Amino acid sequence: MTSEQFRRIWFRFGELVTEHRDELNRLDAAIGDADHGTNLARGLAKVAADLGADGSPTHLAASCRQVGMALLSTVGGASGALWGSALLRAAGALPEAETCDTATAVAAARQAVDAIQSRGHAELGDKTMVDVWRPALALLEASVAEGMSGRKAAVAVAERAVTLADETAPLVARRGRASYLGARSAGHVDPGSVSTALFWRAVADIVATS
Amino acid sequence: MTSEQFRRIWFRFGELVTEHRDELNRLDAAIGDADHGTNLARGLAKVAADLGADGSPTHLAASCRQVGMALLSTVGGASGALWGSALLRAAGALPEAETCDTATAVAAARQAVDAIQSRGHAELGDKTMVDVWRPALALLEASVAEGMSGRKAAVAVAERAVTLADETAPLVARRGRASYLGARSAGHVDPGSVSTALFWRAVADIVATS
Amino acid sequence: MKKVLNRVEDVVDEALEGFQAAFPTYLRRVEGTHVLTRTRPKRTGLVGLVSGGGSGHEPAHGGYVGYGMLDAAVAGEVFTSPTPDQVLAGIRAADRGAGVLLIIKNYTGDVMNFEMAQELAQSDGIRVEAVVVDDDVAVDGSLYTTGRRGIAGTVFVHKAAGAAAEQGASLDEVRDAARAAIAHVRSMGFALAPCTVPAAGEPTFTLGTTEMELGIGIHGEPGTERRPVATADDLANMILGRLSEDLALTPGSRLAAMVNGMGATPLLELAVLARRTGQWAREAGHQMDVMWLGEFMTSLEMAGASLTLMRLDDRLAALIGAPADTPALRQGVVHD
Amino acid sequence: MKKVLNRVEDVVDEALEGFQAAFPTYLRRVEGTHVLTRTRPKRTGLVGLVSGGGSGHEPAHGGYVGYGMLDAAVAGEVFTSPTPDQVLAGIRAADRGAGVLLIIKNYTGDVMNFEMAQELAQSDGIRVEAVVVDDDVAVDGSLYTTGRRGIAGTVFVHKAAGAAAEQGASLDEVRDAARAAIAHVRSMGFALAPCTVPAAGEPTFTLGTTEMELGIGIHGEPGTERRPVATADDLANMILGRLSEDLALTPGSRLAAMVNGMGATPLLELAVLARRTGQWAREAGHQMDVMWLGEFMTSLEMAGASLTLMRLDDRLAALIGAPADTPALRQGVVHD
Ligand SMILES: Nc1ncnc2c1ncn2[C@@H]1O[C@H](COP(=O)(O)OP(=O)(O)O)[C@@H](O)[C@H]1O
Ligand SMILES: Nc1ncnc2c1ncn2[C@@H]1O[C@H](COP(=O)(O)OP(=O)(O)O)[C@@H](O)[C@H]1O
Ligand SMILES: [Mg+2]
Ligand SMILES: [Mg+2]
Ligand SMILES: [Mg+2]
Ligand SMILES: [Mg+2]
Repeated sequence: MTSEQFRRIWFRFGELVTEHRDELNRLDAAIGDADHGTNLARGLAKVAADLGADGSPTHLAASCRQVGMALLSTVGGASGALWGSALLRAAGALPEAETCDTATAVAAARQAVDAIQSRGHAELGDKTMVDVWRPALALLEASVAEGMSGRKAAVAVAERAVTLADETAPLVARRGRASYLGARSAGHVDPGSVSTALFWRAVADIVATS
Repeated sequence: MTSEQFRRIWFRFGELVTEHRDELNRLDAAIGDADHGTNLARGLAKVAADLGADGSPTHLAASCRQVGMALLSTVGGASGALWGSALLRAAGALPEAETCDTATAVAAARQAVDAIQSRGHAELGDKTMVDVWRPALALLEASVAEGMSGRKAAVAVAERAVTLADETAPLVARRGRASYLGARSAGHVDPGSVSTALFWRAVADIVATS
Repeated sequence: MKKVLNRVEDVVDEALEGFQAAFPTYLRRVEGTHVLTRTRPKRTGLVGLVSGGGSGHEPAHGGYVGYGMLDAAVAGEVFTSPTPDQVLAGIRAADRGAGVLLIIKNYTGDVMNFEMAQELAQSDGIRVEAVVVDDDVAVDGSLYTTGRRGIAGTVFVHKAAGAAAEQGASLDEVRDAARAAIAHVRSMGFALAPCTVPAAGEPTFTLGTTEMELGIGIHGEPGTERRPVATADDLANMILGRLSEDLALTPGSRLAAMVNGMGATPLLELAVLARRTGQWAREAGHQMDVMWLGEFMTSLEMAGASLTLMRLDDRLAALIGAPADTPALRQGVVHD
Repeated sequence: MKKVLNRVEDVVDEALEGFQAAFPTYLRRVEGTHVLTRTRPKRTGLVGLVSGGGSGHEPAHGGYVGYGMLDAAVAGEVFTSPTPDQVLAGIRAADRGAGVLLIIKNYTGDVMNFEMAQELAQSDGIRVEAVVVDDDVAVDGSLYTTGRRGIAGTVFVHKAAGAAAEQGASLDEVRDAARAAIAHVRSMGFALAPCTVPAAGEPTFTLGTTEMELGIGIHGEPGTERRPVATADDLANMILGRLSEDLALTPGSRLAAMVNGMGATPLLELAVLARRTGQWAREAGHQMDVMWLGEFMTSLEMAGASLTLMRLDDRLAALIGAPADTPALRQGVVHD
C-alpha cells in the first residue's frame, strides 16, 4: 500500500459516507440516536481537510496517526472513540515510509480490529461494527495467506462486508445504544456495520483502480 | 317574575351553555383563549347546585345574590367578573319577595347591564357582550313601555339577541382578550355575545312556557 | 391530547398539591383555596405582595412565593383569571398589617377579578394598592383601548417590588417601586408551535411548517402577526429593536434582560437567543447588568420564547439584584 | 423542523456562548473548546469534578458548574459524546492539584471517550478517577451487557460528589461518595412525544395519539416498551414501584426524589407527578427528605418525564442537602 493510496481511501470513504449520510442516520434512528451518518461525515470532512493540507505527513504511520486524531476529535459518540482507537493502534504497525507491503497492511488492519474490541468490549454477535470488522479481517488474512493479491482480496472483503452488515439485522444488540432496546433492536441493520462496509468499499475502490 | 321562574331560567341557561359549550370554546379559540364555554358551564353547574340545594333562599333578591356569588367564585376570567357584578347589582333592584312585577324585573336587568359596563368599561361596538346586552335591554324597555307583555317582550328580545351576537362578527375588538388581535379579530363572532343570547333564550323559554 | 394528568378538572388542584409536596419549606396552600403562601410568613409590619392569574404559566406564580418576592400567589383555572374570593384569600394570607400590593397582569379578566377582591379587602379594613403590568410591545396600547398585555416582564416587577417590601418600604413606596419597574420594562414573544389547554383538548391554533406567530401572549392566543420562520438572530434583532425603540434606549443604557422560554423550546435554543441578546447589547453600547435565561412565565407547552428588557437606574438595579429565595428564583450568597 | 437556531452546525457553539453571556459570574468557556468551567475556580487542593456528554440535556451539564457541584462540563454535539481532547481540556480546567473525578453516564460513547481522556490526562500526570452512573431501571443490566443507562439520577451524583469535594474530601473519598450515590439512585422515564435532533431535522420516532414510550433514555431514543397512555397517578405508581423494588426499599426509608421534565411537559403537569410521588412515599411509610421538581436532565423538546429515587443515609442526606450555587441549582441560605 502506498501513502497516496492510503489518503485516497479516506477521501473516497468520506464521499461514500456523505452520499449515505441520511441512510446511516435513518438506520441509527431506528435503534439509536439518529446521528451516525452525521458523526462520521463530520469526522471524515476533517480527515479530508487534514490530509489535504499543505505539509501534512506523507509517511504511512504519521498519516494514519493524523487520521486517527482527526476522527477522535471530531466524530464523537461511540464510533469516534472506536475509529480513533483503531487508527491510532494501526499507525503503530505501519512504517514511517511512503509504502508498505500487503502483509504489513494486513497486520495494521488486525491491530485496528483488536483496538476496536479492546476499547469497546464487543464480541461477535453483539450487533456492532465488530460483526463486520472481525469476519472481514479473517477473510482478508485468509485470502492473502492463500496468495491472493491485495487488490483482489480487498474486492472480496468489500463484497463480503455488505453481506455481513445485512446479517446484523436479526441480532439482538448487546453493546452500544441499541442494546437499551433489548429485543426491539432485532429486525434492524446496525448502522456502524453499514459504515464499516462502506469503508471496505472505499478500500476496494482505491486499491482496485490504482 | 316569580322566584321559581328565576331559578328555572338559570337551570335552562345552564342546559343551553352545556349544549353549546364546545361551540363557545371554539368561538373563543378564534379570538381568545378557548375557555368561554368551559368557564360558563362550570359556573352554571355551581349555580344549579346552589339553587337546588336544601334551604337555598326563595326570595328573589337573595336568590339573585346567590347566583351572583356562585358565578363570581366559579366562572373566573372576564366573564365571571362581569356576570357576577351584573347579578349582584341586579339583586339590589329586586325585592325580598317571591315575586315581582315586570317593571321591577326590567329595572333589575338595567342594573345588570350598567354593572357590566361600569366593571368592564366596554362601549357599544367594542365587540363584547355589551353589544348584545345594551340593545337587548333597550328593546326590552321599549317593548314593555309600549305595553307588550313581559312574556312577548322576552321572546322578541331573545330573537333579536341572536342577530345582535351575529352582528359582532365584522367588528374589531377593543376590549377583552380579542382586542390583542387588533384587525385579526374581525370576521369572528364574539363568544360572550353568543352566550348572552343564550341567556335571553333561556329567559324566553321559561317565561313563555309558565 | 396527551398530557400527564389524572382528571382534567383536577389538574390545577393536584398541581398545587404537588408544588406544596415539592417545596414544603417554601410553600403552604391556604386550605380550601387555590392560594399558595409562604411557609414562613415575613415579619409583621412589612408590606405583603400578591400576584396570580390563570394557571399554565408555571413557575409563575407560585414559584415566586418566598423571601424577596411574593407573599401569596393565586391560581385560576388554566389560562383563566382567578375569582375575587380566591384573590381575597390571597390578600388575607399576605397581609402582615402594613397593607398589600396586588401585581396584576393587564388582562380584562385579571384586572376585574383582582379589582373586585381589592374592593372586598378594603371593605374588610385591609389597605390594598394595585399595579397593572403591561409590558408587551406587540400590542399597541394606543389603538386598542384595553392596552398592552402583561407578560414575562411581570416577573421583574415581582422581583423589584418584592425586594422593596422585604427592605421595609411602606405600601406607597412598594407600589411606586412596582410602578417604576413597570415603566421601564418591555417584552415581546413569538411562537413556533401552539399549546393545548387540557380542558379544550385541542391546540389553540395551527401553524404551517414554515410559519410562526409573532407578538403572542401567554394564554395560547395567536399573535398579532403570522410570519415565515426566521433565524434566532433575526428574531432577537427584531424583538430587541422593538423593545429598545419603545424604551427609547440611548447608548450606554444599563439593562436587565430576560430570555424566557414559553414551555417546549429547549434551553439549548434559548441560549442561542441569550447569545445574540448579549451581543446586541454590546454592539449598541449598553451595559447588561443581569440576564435571566430560562422559563419564567410559560404558556403550557407552547414552543417559542419572549425577550424582555428593563432599563435600570441605581434603585431598580439594586432591587433586581437583591437576594431572593423562592422555588423558582434564588439569588444571593449561599456560601462564603 | 422549526427551531430557534441560526445554522444547525453552530447550535452547540452558540448555546455555549449564550450560557456564558447569561451566567458570566458562574461560567467561563475554556477558549477554543466546548468546556464550561467555573468563573471563580475552587481553591487549590480541592478535588475537581468533570461531567458532560452530548448536548440537548440542558441545564445538564453546564448548568451544574459552580460551587458545590461541578468544576467543568464538557459538551458534545447534540446527543453525541464529546471527544477525548475536549474531555481532556475539561480535566485540565478542573484540576486544582488534588486530582479530578469524572462523572460519566453509562453510554458506550461517553464511557469510551471519557476513558480515553482519562488515559491522556494520567499520562500528563493528573490523577483522574472515574465513576459511571447507571440509574435507569428500564434497562435490565443483567441481560444486556452494556448495562443500565445513566439518566436524571446523575444530577444527584453531581450534587453528592460535588458537596464532598467542596468539603475537602480526597479524590478517593469523593469517588467513594459518588459511588455511594450511584449505588442508591434509580430512575425511569416515559415519553408522550419525541424530540427532533436539529441535525437530523425529523422526530426521533413517531407515536400514535394514544401511545407512549416507557423506559426512554435521554437521547430521543424510543423506550423499552410502547404502551397505551396512562394517567399521571398510574404512571407514577408504576415507575415508583419499579424504583422501590430495585432499591429494595423497606418502610421507613429516607428518600430524595426528583421529578424531572424531559423538555416539553409543562411544570403544571410535572407537579401532578410530584403530588403522587409525595403521597406514594407517605403511603409506603417512607420519609421524603427532599423532592426536586423541574427540568434537570432533558431530552430537547421531548414530552414526558422521569422519576428518580435515592435512598439516603445520614452521609448522603447531608451531601444532597449541602449548599450549591450554580446556574441551575442553588440551595442554602441566601438571607438571614
Ligand atoms: N461497544 C461497541 N463496540 C463496537 N462497536 C460499537 C460499540 N458500541 C457502538 N458501536 C458501534 O457504533 C455505532 C453507533 O455509532 P454512533 O451512532 O456514531 O455513536 P453513538 O451510539 O454514540 O451515537 C453502532 O451502530 C455500532 O456499530
Ligand atoms: N371589558 C369587557 N366588557 C364586557 N365584556 C367583556 C369585556 N372583556 C371581555 N368581555 C366578554 O367576555 C368574553 C370572554 O369571556 P371568557 O372567555 O370567559 O373570559 P376570558 O377572556 O378571561 O378568557 C368575551 O367574548 C366578551 O364578550
Ligand atoms: Mg448514534
Ligand atoms: Mg376566554
Ligand atoms: Mg380565560
Ligand atoms: Mg450519538
